[in-house]
Amino acid sequence: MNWLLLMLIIPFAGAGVLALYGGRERAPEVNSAFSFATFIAAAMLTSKVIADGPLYALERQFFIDPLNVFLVTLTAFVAWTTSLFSGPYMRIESDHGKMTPRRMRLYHSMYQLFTCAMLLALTTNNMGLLWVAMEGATLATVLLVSIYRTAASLEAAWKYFILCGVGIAQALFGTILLYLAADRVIGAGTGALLWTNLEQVKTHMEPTILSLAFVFLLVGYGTKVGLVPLHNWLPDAHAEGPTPISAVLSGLLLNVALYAVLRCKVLVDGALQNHMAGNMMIGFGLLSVLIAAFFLSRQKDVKRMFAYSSIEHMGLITFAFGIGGPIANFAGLLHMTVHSLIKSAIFFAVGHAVQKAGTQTMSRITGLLSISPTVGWGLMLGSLAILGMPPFGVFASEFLILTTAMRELPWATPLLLLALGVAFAAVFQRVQPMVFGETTAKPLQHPPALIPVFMHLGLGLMLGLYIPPYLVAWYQQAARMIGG
Amino acid sequence: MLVVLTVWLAIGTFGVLALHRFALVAKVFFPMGAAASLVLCVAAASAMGGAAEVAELPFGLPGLNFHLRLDSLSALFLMVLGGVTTGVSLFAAGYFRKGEGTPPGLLCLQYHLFLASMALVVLADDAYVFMVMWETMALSSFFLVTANHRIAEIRQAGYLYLLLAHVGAIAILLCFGVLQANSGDYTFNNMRAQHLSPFWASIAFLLALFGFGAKAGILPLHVWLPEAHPAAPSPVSALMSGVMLKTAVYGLLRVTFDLLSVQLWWWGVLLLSVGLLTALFGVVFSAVQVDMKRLLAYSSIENIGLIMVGMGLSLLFYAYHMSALAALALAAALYHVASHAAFKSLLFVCTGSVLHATGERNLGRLGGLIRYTPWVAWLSLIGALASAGLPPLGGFVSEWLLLQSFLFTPGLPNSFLNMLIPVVAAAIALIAALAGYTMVKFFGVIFLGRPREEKLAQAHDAGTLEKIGMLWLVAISILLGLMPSQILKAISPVIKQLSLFDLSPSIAANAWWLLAPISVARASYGPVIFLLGVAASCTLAYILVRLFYHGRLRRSAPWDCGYPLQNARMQDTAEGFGQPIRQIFEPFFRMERELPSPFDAQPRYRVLVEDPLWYWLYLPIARWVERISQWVGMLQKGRIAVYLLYSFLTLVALLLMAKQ
Amino acid sequence: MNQYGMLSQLLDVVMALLLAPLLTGWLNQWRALLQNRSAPDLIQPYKVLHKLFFKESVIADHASPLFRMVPYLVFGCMTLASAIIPMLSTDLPLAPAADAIALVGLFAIARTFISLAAMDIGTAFGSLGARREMLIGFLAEPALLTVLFTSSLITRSTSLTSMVTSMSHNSFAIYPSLAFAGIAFVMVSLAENARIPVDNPATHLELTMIHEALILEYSGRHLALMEWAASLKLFAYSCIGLAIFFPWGVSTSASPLALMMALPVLVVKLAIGGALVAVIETLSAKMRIFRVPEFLATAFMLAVMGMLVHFLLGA
Amino acid sequence: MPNLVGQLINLLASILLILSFAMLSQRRILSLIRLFTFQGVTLVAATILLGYSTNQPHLYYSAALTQVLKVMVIPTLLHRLINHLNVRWDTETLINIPTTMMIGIILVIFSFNLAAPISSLSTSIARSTLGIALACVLLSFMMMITRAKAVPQVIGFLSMENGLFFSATAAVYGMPMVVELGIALDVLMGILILGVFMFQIRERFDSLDISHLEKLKED
Repeated sequence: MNWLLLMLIIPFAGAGVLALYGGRERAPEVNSAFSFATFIAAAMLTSKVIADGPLYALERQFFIDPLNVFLVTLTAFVAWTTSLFSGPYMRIESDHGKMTPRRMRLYHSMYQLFTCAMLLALTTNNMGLLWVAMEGATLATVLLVSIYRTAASLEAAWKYFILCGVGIAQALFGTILLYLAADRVIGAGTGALLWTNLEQVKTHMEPTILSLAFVFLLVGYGTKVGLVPLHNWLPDAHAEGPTPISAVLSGLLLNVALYAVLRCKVLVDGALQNHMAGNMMIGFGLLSVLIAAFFLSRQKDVKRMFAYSSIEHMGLITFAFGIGGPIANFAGLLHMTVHSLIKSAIFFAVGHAVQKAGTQTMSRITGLLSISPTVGWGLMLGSLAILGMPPFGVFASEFLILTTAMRELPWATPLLLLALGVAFAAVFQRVQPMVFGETTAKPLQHPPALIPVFMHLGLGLMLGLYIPPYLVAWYQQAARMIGG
Repeated sequence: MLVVLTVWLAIGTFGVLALHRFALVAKVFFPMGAAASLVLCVAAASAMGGAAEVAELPFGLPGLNFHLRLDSLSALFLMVLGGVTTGVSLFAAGYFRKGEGTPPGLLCLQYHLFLASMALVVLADDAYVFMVMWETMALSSFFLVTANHRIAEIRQAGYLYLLLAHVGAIAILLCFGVLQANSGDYTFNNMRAQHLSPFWASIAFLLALFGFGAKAGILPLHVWLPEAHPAAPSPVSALMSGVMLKTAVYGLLRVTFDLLSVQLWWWGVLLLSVGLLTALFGVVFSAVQVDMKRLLAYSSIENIGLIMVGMGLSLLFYAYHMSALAALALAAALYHVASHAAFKSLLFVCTGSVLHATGERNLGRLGGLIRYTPWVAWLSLIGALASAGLPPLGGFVSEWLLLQSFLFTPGLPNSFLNMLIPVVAAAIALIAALAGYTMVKFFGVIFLGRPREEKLAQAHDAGTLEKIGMLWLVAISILLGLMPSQILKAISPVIKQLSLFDLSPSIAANAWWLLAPISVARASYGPVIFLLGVAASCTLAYILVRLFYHGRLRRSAPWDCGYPLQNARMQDTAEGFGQPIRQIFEPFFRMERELPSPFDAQPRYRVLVEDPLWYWLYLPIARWVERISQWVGMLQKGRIAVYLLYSFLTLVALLLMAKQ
Repeated sequence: MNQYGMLSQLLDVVMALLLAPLLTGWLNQWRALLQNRSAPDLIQPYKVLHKLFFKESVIADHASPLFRMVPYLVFGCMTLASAIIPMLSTDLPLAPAADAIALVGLFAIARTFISLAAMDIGTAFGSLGARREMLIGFLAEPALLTVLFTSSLITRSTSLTSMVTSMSHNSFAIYPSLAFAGIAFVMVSLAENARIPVDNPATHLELTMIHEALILEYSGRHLALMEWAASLKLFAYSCIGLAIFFPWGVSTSASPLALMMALPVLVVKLAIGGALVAVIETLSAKMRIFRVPEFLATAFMLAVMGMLVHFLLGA
Repeated sequence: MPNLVGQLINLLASILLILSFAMLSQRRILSLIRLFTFQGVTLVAATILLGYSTNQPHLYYSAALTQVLKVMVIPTLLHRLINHLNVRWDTETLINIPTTMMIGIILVIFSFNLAAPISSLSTSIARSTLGIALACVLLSFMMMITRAKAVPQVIGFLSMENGLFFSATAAVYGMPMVVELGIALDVLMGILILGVFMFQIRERFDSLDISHLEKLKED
C-alpha cells in the first residue's frame, strides 16, 4: 500500500465527507478520526522511511527525503492533536452562538483541505505544485479565518487574502524564472520543475536568473513565513480566527512556507556559489526577531501576542538557515519542530483560557492557576518553553543558534540578546498575571481537551533532553543538504 | 553522586503523586531529601582531591551527551550544597505549612528539582548540560519564589528575577559560544584546548562576568536580589542566597580559571573593582533596610562582592604569575563561599522562624523575641556574629585570609596597582565593620529590647525539625570558624587545581590549631586558642567574682531617666538605627523623607530609601524599550495599502540588491 | 615555648589586669591637674571596683541571659587582648593565636556585645547608645586596621610580636608613613576609649553620652567588670600604640631579667602617654555627635594616606 | 516568418503594457473590468500565436483555459458582483494619477533593466517581452497599493495574475500542464472566495471601501 498517497487522499476525502456532513453533532469526532487516519498513514510512511530510506511516488512527482519526512510527520501529528482540541473548543463556540451548523461544515471541511494542502506542499517534488499547494492552503485558511463573520475576522481574512495572494504571486513569478533557468539545462517539460532534478543540475543553472528568482521566491513565500516587513497579515489572522486555526497556522503553515524557502535556497546556493541567499535570510531573520520583540512589548491581546512570538521565532529560524553550516541548519530544523509543537500547545491553552475568561484581552484574564491548574500550568510552561527556557527543546536550538552566531556573526549577537531579552520581558510580564493571582474566570460547560497540550509540551521537553537517533540522522542529512 | 540526584528527582516525583498529602510530603519526603544531601556532602568530600571522575548520560544533543565531571572544584561546591541543604531541607520539613499557595507536593517537586539542578550545574562538563541545568535552576527557584503567587509584589519580584536570570543566561550562552571557538564541540574539554586570542578571551570573560554577575547579584545587576529573597519562602531564600548565588561564583571560576587559557591582569582589576563596589553598595543598603529579609538580601550582595574581590585579586596575581598569592586570595574567596553559605542560610531560616512565629517581616514591628523564641534567637546570634565577620566564627576566617592576601602584596609590576590594593584593603575593613553594624541592628532590633507589638508575646519557638536544621547550620558555621587549617587543607586541591599552587604544605607545617598560610612569623590565627582564651577568662572572672564577692541579684524596672511615660515604641527603630548610615552615605541613596513639623497634631515621620540604580539604569531602559515599541507600532496602522507598499519596497530593494 | 614563655605570658596578663585601673587613675589625676581641680586618689579606680563588686547587682525585669553574660564576655575579650599584645616581651605563647587583624576582631566582639546588651533592655537610651557606639565602631575599626596595615606593610607581618620585634630591631629609621598612622591611631584611640573630644567619660548627659549610655543599666559586679574592661581597653590601646610606634624596650626573650628590665620602661612610657592623652583631652572640646563621623573619617583618611605614603616613598 | 511572429508578439506585449497603464489611471470600475477583459483577450492572442509559431499544442489548451477563465468567467463574475453590490461609481485613488504614472514609468524602466540580462539568456522567441511581463506585474502591484476600494484592488490582483501568465508564456512557453491547471484552479477558487467575501464585507460595513478595514492595528 502506498502510504504516501493514502496520506494525501484521506484528508481530501475527509474534506469531501465533512463538506456534506460536517454540521452534525458528532462531526468533531469524525474530523479527529480523519486526522488520526492521516496521522497513522504519515506514521506508517515514516516508519517505512526509517526502514528503507528516502522514497518516491508517482513518477518522482512525490518524494520523501530527510528534509520533509519529519515535517510530514509533525504536520500530520499536530493536525491530529489540534483536531482533538478543536472538538470541545468548537462545541463551546457553538454554545456561545458563534458557530452555526453551516459554519461547522465549512470549518471541518476546510480543516481537512488545509491539512491536505500542507501535506501536498511538503511531499510534492514539483516546484510548481508546491506553489499550487501553498496557494490552496492559503485559500483554505482564509475561509477559516473569516469563519466567525465578525467585522474583525472579515478584515483579518481580507488582509490575509490580499497580502498573501500578492506575496504568493511573487512566488509564482519566481517559480517561472526557476523554470526558465531549468529549461536551459534540462529542457522543457515537467521534469524541469522537479526539485530532485533541479538539485542535480543546480551548479549549471544561470546565476543571474536564479538570483532574481530567489528574490521573488523569498518575498513570496517569506510573506507566508511572516518575515518582517511582510508579516502584517499574520497577527490579525491569528488573533481573529478560531484558536485551533491559529494553532495550525503558527505551528504548521509557517513551517511549510519556510520549507518552501529552504528548497529554493538549496538550488540558489548551488547556482550562485555565494552567500547571497544566506545574507538575505540573515537580514530578514534579524529584522523579524528585533521588530517582533518590540511588537511583543506592546500587545494587549493574547493571541496577537503569541502571533508576534511566532514571527520572532520564524525570524530566528530564518536567521539560523541564513548562517548555514551543519550546526545552524540543524538548529533551525530542530527549532522548526519544537516551535510548532510548543506554539500549538500554547494556543490550545490560550484557547481555553480565553473561553474561560470570555475575553482575549490579557489584562482581563487572571489567575488561571486557581480555576484550572492544568490550563494555567500549560500556559505557563508553554510560554516559558517558547521563551527559550530549558529543558525544553526551544532552548536546545537557541543554544546552538546563538553559540554559532557568536563566532560567525558576532555583530548580530548583541541584537539577538536585546531582542530575546525584550521578548522575554514582554511575554512573561503578560503571561505571569494571567496564570498567577486571583481569578476572574468561570468554568466551562465542556471539559477542555488538554491532553494535546501536555503531549506537545512533553515532546518539546523530550527534544530538549533527548533527540531520537533517526531524527538526528534526518536533521543532519537535511542540514547537509541545505548547506550554507 | 548520581544516586543522590536520582533520589532527589524521585522524591520530587513522589511529591507530585502525593500532591495534597501534606503530612507525607513534609514529614517524610523532606527529611529524606535532607538525608540525600548529607550523602551528597560526604560523597563530594571523598571525591575531593582525587582524580576527576567523568560520566556521560545518554541525554542531550546529538553528538553531545550530558557530560558530567567531578573534580575538586565541583566537589567543593557540592560539599557546600550538600552541607547547607541538609540543614535547610530539615528546616523546610518543619517550615512549610498547609494551604499556602502551591500545593505541597508540587512544592516538593520544585524544591528537589532546584537542588538537583544546582548539583548538576556544578557537575556539568559541557556547555549544554550546564546551560540546561542553569536555567532549570532559575526556573525551579522562580516557581519556589512565587509559591504564594496571589500577592502582586511576589509576582513582580519573581518576574524581575527570572528576567534578569534569563538575560544573564543568554550572556553565558554567548560566552560558551566564544569559548567553543567555532569548533562545534561544546564539551569543556574542548574549550580548555582552544587557544583564544586575548580579544576573544576578553569578550568571553566579560560575557561570563555579565551572565554570572546577573545571578550572583553584582552591581548593577543586583536589583532582583532584594526583591526575590523577601518574596520567597524562607528555606528557599536560604538556598538561593546560600547556595544558588555560589553557583554563579562557581561558573565564573570555572570559566576564568579553568576554561579560558589566557588570563589578563585587567580582568582581575575589573573584578576587584566591581566586587568592591558591590560589597560597599550591599552593606550600605543593608544597613538602612527595615525589612529583615531585604536586609539579609543586601547583605548577600555584600558578601558576593567580597567573594568577587577575592577572586579578582587572585586573578590579578595569577595573571602576573604570582601563584602563591593567587592561591591565598582564592582560598579567601572559596572560604567565604563556604562560610557565607552556612551563615546566610542560617540567618534566612531564622527569619523564617520569626516570620512563622510573628507573621511580621518589618523590623519596626518586632523586638524582644529572645524571651519568646530563645532557640531561634540564640542560634541566629551565632549566624549574625558570623555574618558580622567576628572571630572565632566562619566569616572572620575568610575576611582574615582576604586581608592577608592584600597585605602580602609584594610589589606588583604595576605601580598603580600597588597603590590601589592597600586602599582596597582599607575599604574591605570598612565594609567588614559596616557589616558588624548591620548585624547588630538585625539581631538587636528583632530579638532584643521589648516587643514593639502586643501580639509578639504570643510568638512560639521553632519546631523540632526546624531546630535540628538550624543547629546543623550553626554547627557548620562554628566548625568553619574553629577549624580553618583543617578545612583549608581539605580544600587545597581545589586551590591547587585553579591557581596551580599547593597551599597544603605551608598549612600542614603548623600545629592543627594554628592557621598560618605563609609562616607564623608573618601572620597566624588560632581560633580554638582564641575561643578558649576568651572562654577561660570569662569563666575565671565568673568564678573569681563569686569566690571573692557574691552572686546576689535583684530585678527591678529599668531606669527611665525620670520620664515614666516611656514605652516599647520609643525604642530605637530600624530606621533610627540606620540613620547615621543614611547621613554618611547620603549620595548612595535615593531618599524620600517626610519630616514632621513641630505644629503637627499627629506628627508622622516617614522615610523611604530606594536604590538609585533603579532610576538611573533600569527605568530608562524600560522607557527606551517602550519608546521603541511605540515607534515600531507605527509600522502597523491597519492600512492594507501601506502593507502592500512594504512588500513592494522590499521586493524592489531586494531586486536591486540581487542585481549587483 | 618554655616555662619562661609561660611566665612572660602570665606576667603580661596579670600586669595588664592590675595596671589598667592605675592608668585610668593616672589619667584622671592629670586631667584634674591640668584643669586646676583637686585630683582623686591615684588608686581611686581600684576602690570603685571593689565597692561595685561588693554591691548587689540590679538588673531590669525583662533582661535576657545575654544581658548578664555580656560583662563577663567583654572582660574576657579584653583580657585576651592584653594577653596577645606584647607589652613586656615578644615571647608570648598565646600570641600566634591572634594577629593584628584578629585583635581588631576581638575588640569588635566586645563592642558588638556591649551594644547588644544595651539594646536588650529596650529603653530609648540603651539603643541610642548602641547605635552611637556602633557608628563610632564602624568608622574606627577600619581606621585602626589601616593603621595596623601600615606597620605590617613595613614589617611584612601582621603578627604583633613580629612587628614589634622587627620594628625595635631594625636600625633606627624614620617612617613618614608611621607619622600619619600615628596621628590616626591617636584619634581612633580617643574615640574608641570614650575620651574627649568624642565622648566624655565623666557625664551622663543624654544628648552626648555614648559609653555611659551603653552601660547605664549595669550595676554592681556587672558594672565593675564593664569598668574594668574599659580600663583594660584603654591600657591595651596604649600598649598597642607604644608597641608599634615606640617599640624600644620590649624584651624579645622571656628571661626574667629581660622582663624586669622591660617593666619599668613600659611604666614610664605609659605614664608619659597617659599624661599626653590628658593634655589632648584638656585642650580639645567635646564635639557634637554629628561631627564624630567627620572626625573618624579624617582618622581613616590619614591612615590610608599613611599607607599610600608607604608605597610612594617606599618607607 | 518567425521574425514577423516575434514582432507581433512584441506588439501584443506592448498592448498589455499600455492596458496596464490604462488600468493604473482608470477611475471607473466598469472600465477597469473592460480593460481587464481586453488584457485577457490580448493574452489569449499572444498565447495562440506563440503556440502556432513554436508548434506547441499545450499552449492552445492554455490559451483556451485563459479564454474561458479570464475573458469569460471572471469578467462576468465581476460584472454580476458590481451589479449586486451596486458599486459602479468612480473610485478615488490614494495617490493622484499623474504621480502614479510617473512612478509607473520608473517601474517600467526598472523592470526592463532587470529583465534585460535574463531575456538574453532565454531561447524563446518572445524573450524580449519578459521585461514587459515583469513591468505588468509591478504595475498591477502598484495599482493595488493605490486603490482604496476592494473591487479595484481585486482587479489589480487579477491583472497581476495576467502579467504572471504572460511572463510564463513568453519566457518558457508556459508552465507544465499540471501546474498550469493547478494555477487556474487556484485562481478560480480565489475569485470565488473573493466574491463571497465581498458580499460579507459589504454586509458588515455597508461599503466596499477598504478604509473601513483598518480597525485591526497597533494602537
